Amino acid sequence: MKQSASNTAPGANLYFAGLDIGSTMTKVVLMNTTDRILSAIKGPTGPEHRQLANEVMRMALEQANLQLDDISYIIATGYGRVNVPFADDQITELSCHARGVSSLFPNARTAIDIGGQDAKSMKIEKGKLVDFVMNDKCAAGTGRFLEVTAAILGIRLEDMGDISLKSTKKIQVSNLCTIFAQQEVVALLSRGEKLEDIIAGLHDALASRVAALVRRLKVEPDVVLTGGVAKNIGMVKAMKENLGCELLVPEEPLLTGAMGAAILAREIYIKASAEGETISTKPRRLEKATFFS
Amino acid sequence: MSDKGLSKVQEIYLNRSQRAKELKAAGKKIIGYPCVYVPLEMLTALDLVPYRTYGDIKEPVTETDRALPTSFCSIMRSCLDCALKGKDDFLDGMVTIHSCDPQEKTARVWESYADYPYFHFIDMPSTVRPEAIEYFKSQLNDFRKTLEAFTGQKLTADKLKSAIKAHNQQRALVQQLYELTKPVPPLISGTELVQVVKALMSLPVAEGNDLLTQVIDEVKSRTDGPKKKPARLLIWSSTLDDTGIMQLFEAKANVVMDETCGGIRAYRSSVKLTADPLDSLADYYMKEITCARTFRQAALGETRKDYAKDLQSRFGYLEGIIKEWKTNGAILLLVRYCDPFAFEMPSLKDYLDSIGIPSTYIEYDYTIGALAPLKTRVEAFIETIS
Amino acid sequence: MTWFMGIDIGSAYSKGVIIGDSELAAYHVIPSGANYQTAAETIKQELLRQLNLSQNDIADTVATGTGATNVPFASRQVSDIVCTARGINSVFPQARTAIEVAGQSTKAIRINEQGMVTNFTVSEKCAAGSGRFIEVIANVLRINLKDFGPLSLKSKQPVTFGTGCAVFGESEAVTRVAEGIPKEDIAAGVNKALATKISSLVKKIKLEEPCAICGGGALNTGLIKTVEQEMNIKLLVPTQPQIVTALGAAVTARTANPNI
Amino acid sequence: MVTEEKKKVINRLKTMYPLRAKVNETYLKSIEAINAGRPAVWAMLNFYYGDPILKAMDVEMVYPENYGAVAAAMGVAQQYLEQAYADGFPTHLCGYSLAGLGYTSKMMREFKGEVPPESPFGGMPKPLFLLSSSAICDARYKWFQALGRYMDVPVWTLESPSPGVKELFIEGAFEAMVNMGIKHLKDFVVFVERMLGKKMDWARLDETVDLMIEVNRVWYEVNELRKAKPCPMHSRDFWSAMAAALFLAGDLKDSLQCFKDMYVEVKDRVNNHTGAIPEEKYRLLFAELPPWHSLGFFDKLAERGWNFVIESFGYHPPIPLDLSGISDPLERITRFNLQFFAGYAEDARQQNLPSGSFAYPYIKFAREWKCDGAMLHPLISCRSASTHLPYVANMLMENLKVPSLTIEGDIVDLRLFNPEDALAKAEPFEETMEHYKRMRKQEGFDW
Repeated sequence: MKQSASNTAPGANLYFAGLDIGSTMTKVVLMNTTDRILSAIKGPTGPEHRQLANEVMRMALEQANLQLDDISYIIATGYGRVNVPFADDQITELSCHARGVSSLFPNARTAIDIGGQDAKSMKIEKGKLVDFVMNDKCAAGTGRFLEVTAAILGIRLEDMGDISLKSTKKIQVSNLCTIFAQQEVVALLSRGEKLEDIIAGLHDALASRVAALVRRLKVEPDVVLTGGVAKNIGMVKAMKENLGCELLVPEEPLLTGAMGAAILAREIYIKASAEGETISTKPRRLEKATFFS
Repeated sequence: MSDKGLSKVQEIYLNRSQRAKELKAAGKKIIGYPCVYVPLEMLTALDLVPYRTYGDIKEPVTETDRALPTSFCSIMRSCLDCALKGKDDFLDGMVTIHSCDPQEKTARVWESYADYPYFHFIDMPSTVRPEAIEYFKSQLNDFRKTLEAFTGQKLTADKLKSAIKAHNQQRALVQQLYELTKPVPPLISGTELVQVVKALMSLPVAEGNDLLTQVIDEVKSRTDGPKKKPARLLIWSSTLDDTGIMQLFEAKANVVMDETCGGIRAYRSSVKLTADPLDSLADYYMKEITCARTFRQAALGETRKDYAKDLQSRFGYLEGIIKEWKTNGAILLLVRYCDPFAFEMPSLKDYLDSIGIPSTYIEYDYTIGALAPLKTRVEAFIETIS
Repeated sequence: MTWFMGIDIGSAYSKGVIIGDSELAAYHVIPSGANYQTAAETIKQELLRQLNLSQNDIADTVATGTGATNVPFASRQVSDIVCTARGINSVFPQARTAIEVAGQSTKAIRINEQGMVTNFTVSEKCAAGSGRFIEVIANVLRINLKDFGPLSLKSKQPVTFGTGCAVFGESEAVTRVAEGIPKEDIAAGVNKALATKISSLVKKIKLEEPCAICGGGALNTGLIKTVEQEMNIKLLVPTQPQIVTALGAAVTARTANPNI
Repeated sequence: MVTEEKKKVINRLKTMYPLRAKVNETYLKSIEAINAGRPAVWAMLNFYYGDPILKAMDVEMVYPENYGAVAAAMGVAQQYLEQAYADGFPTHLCGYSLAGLGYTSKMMREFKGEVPPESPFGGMPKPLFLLSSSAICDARYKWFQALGRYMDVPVWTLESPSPGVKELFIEGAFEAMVNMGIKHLKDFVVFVERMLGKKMDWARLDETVDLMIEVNRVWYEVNELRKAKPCPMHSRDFWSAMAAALFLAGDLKDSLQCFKDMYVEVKDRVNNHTGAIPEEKYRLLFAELPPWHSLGFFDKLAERGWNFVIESFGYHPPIPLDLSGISDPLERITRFNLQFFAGYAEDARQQNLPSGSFAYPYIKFAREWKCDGAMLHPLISCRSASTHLPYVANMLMENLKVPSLTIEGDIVDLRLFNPEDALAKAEPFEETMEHYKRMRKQEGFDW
């Protein structure tokens, strides 16, 4: 572990990185001291988080035309956060999403993130996470639900939204289990139900489950929706209906976690330097590291 | 065996039944009990060795499905599973009690599937009304009769009184030990406390008291205590009997106080001796043990309900503890299908909010695999309070 | 020679067999897909093609499984539990207990000398207790189903899975992989988790040996081995475990028409 | 209770209809009365313990447990459940309690104490107090305690002993229960008097208690007649009629007449060898709560020759005992209530079955009603109706060679009960019942 005295004068050009290693996507955001995004990369997450983290980080540096050594402080978040050897600290995705969302939407009080492996809702005060709920019971209330059923329907995930808007008939997808919802979808198809109606039904099923979760935190406006499904216009509609309130959606709903991580990296680093503390950083090496190092 | 208290504690924690088996070999009778509501004083008084039958979070539940459904208190399922797998076969008897339904239903199954020379079921009322306590006393008196029949000895008031003294001493010592979590950082970790209590519940009271004395001396003067962490937590749960769970919390926080029967619950206060010791016991177990199973209210037969007073009567004792131990957050750890605690939780959260203590609710099903997914939640909560 | 057909339309796979007076003459397995009726038709055609027979050569056809009602050419439907019992009985007359690890649920069945069902239980409708769990995890590990068993057998220390839902288990697997745990240990962990569920399921109906295992899950050699260790018995495994229930359907068709 | 009449395979009792109608009327009348200002109590099923006292004091009683069932059967429970989740109650709690908590949350917070619009059966108006009971399950008193979050009404929790079988016979044990029971009721009467601001009419209580005991005796005799082959009365008639006796619905004199009429009709069927279904192939025992929302399911099984001849012990009247010698109505109540739980104990002890009241009666039922099989219906979120069932199944098999068919469901989450799945299991279970019929013959059982 290298100890770098961070006695840099404020204003000097410093760079910060946030890595959000989710179950399906790895995102990296590089920022400078003014929170300007210098580069933002999304890459898939494989069973080998570490290498991909390296890969995505390398691309981000390339785009920003920086070296890893130029990065003052790096924070990893998300599922694979523990596996990033060159990350200086780990912070949970809940805090990072909260931070990222509030930087984009200063009036945001509630954030909802529907990810690939979980759904979570965060209560935000003064830009800080103050309370949260999370679904881990089963996949029924997560993005997986749509991925899995899209596969069964033989359509691309990104097309679900548009198709669902054509729906004219309400279909109840009653099955609680994602795996068995597939069978239900098959049954609905062979019953000759319309694709758009089925998809709309799936959106509603997912939305109602997530909404039930979100209601455990008293929902306060502004409410922001992030995560992959936030790009799904049909889901956004379903969520609005189920929560009975307006929803704000960032341009890049997948990046809020990584952004939050980068911002927290900056805040932690600047605070430390302001208080003249030494802040420990990890070796700036991009090559593969072993997990137990 | 090492003479240092804590390492002795660890040995016992890892091999709980060893001492009980030695004592059995030496002619003592070992009596199992699954719940801290069983008055151990009455066993001790007749020189019987109380041995708490825990579940085993590391052991996949495979035998219990024969007798209990999956939607049933995960801890009692595991507890029964261990029994059905013969892990408690060395016992000379079991004392079960109607502290909650899972305890009661498990007892029925246990009695008909296991085969011990002695098996007794104590009924327990739900309220602290005088007639209920009187009834509980009569149940303890029946318990006395079956114990006397089993041992062939009389359970005299004197024997019982000295047993109560011994157990009160244990309570006092545990209270002293918990005093040592007040400093910042605490001198002893929550993980170690789980080990200590589990050890105590595996030993005769006298041996437990000696062990405690050693542990307290050792901890007072130790230099290798826990490091200071960003948060000081109170853990509230039905029971927390495995270090794996505690380590989940202590990775990023100090656990300085608990409200679980794998911790201080059975030791927080002491039995007040009265002329008839059975009265003392009936009163203590009905009123002093703060498990959610007992129906408490601001005033008996109150004709008006004031929610604030109601919360005070149920959780008021926590406020002082939270202040004294400087805890800045509480984790409400719910064991899946534990109804009494599940119903209690939202009200407890109301209470903690009212005294400004942040809390979070985490649920698990008493399996090792269920712990990993909780990590993020625990860390996030600690991030919100530190 | 008189021919009998058995069609088993399962949630994931559809299977069909034709039997003659005694032994298995033809079988076929395909994914059920979106339309059960199409699946049934496809299988029928393929079976007839194999023996180049025509529909009229088939004395009787019995359908079973989730989609049994979608087999128009079957004379009737028989419960899959009964069919599994008959199927196992025709392959292993000595078997007194049968385990079927199917796509949607797992069944444990006690069988008497005549192949009659004497007790049975079906797992909760939870994917974690069915063969589906394995498919899901195989997907995470990016390996073929057929490699799952052999891979798992390489494991020195299987990981412990929570008894959550299959997709919940999936995220556990993802995390484990991320932690750099070898694939074989995860595969073995899945087999262990499923084997644990299977053995407690069998305990519910009280095991009577010999015990046979069938269904898609029985293609997983690792699972079979783990179940054997878990219950500490030796399992009888048919060469074509997937088609046992379809075979049973054909057998019921034959026993229903003794004088043909 | 809500029941739907599908095919008329089951030959329903004419004398059942007035009883069923009575239960619904009584409920609707109480809601009217309450809205008109009559004192109301939300009560837990308390097994003849608290109810006679409230009845004698003209208190209207509504039972949130039943209300949960009604809401579920009408398919409106989901909104209540979601409200309860939103308020922080775990999803795996008793569905009835979650529905009750969610309903109350809506009523008190969203609708400022008024019954939420479009509540089924006119909803449940805010009560004067809550009467919970520790009998049978923890949820039944913890739930009412939790209602304190929403309503400023006091709760009384009725104590209900549940000793072990052999412990019950320790000298003095039973009398200790009686003593607690009587003292407890004395205080309860004082509490009710203070809540209502009026005194107990003891003569009226005397009469109420006698009627309660008599109604249940006749009802017991009706069920005894179901031992006949073919069984003259199907479980569906039991479920339709039982509430009148268990919840003391409406005028008890009137109920007594209804049950006497029912006795005559059933007796008449016995004499004419008329069964409740056309052809009784199998006699079945049912436990626990039926799937109220799809009772038509029983008709489908009736077509296969399945006759349900006896069911859930928890809804059956206590074994009759003569309490006429006891002058104190509170003691009569107490002993009658204890009889419900302890009535089977002596028999259980002789059989050396320590299973307590919750499993043992099923052995007696299966033996005396000569059942070929048991259909067990565990309800995922209802612990008290489920926890003992695997054990019941084992005991039926071990002691009587009677097989069980388990079909999961839930009290309010109707998605968990799938009639198709259930019916798919009928065929193999018939083989199983046939098999054990032979086994019982071999082992010298007489059915």
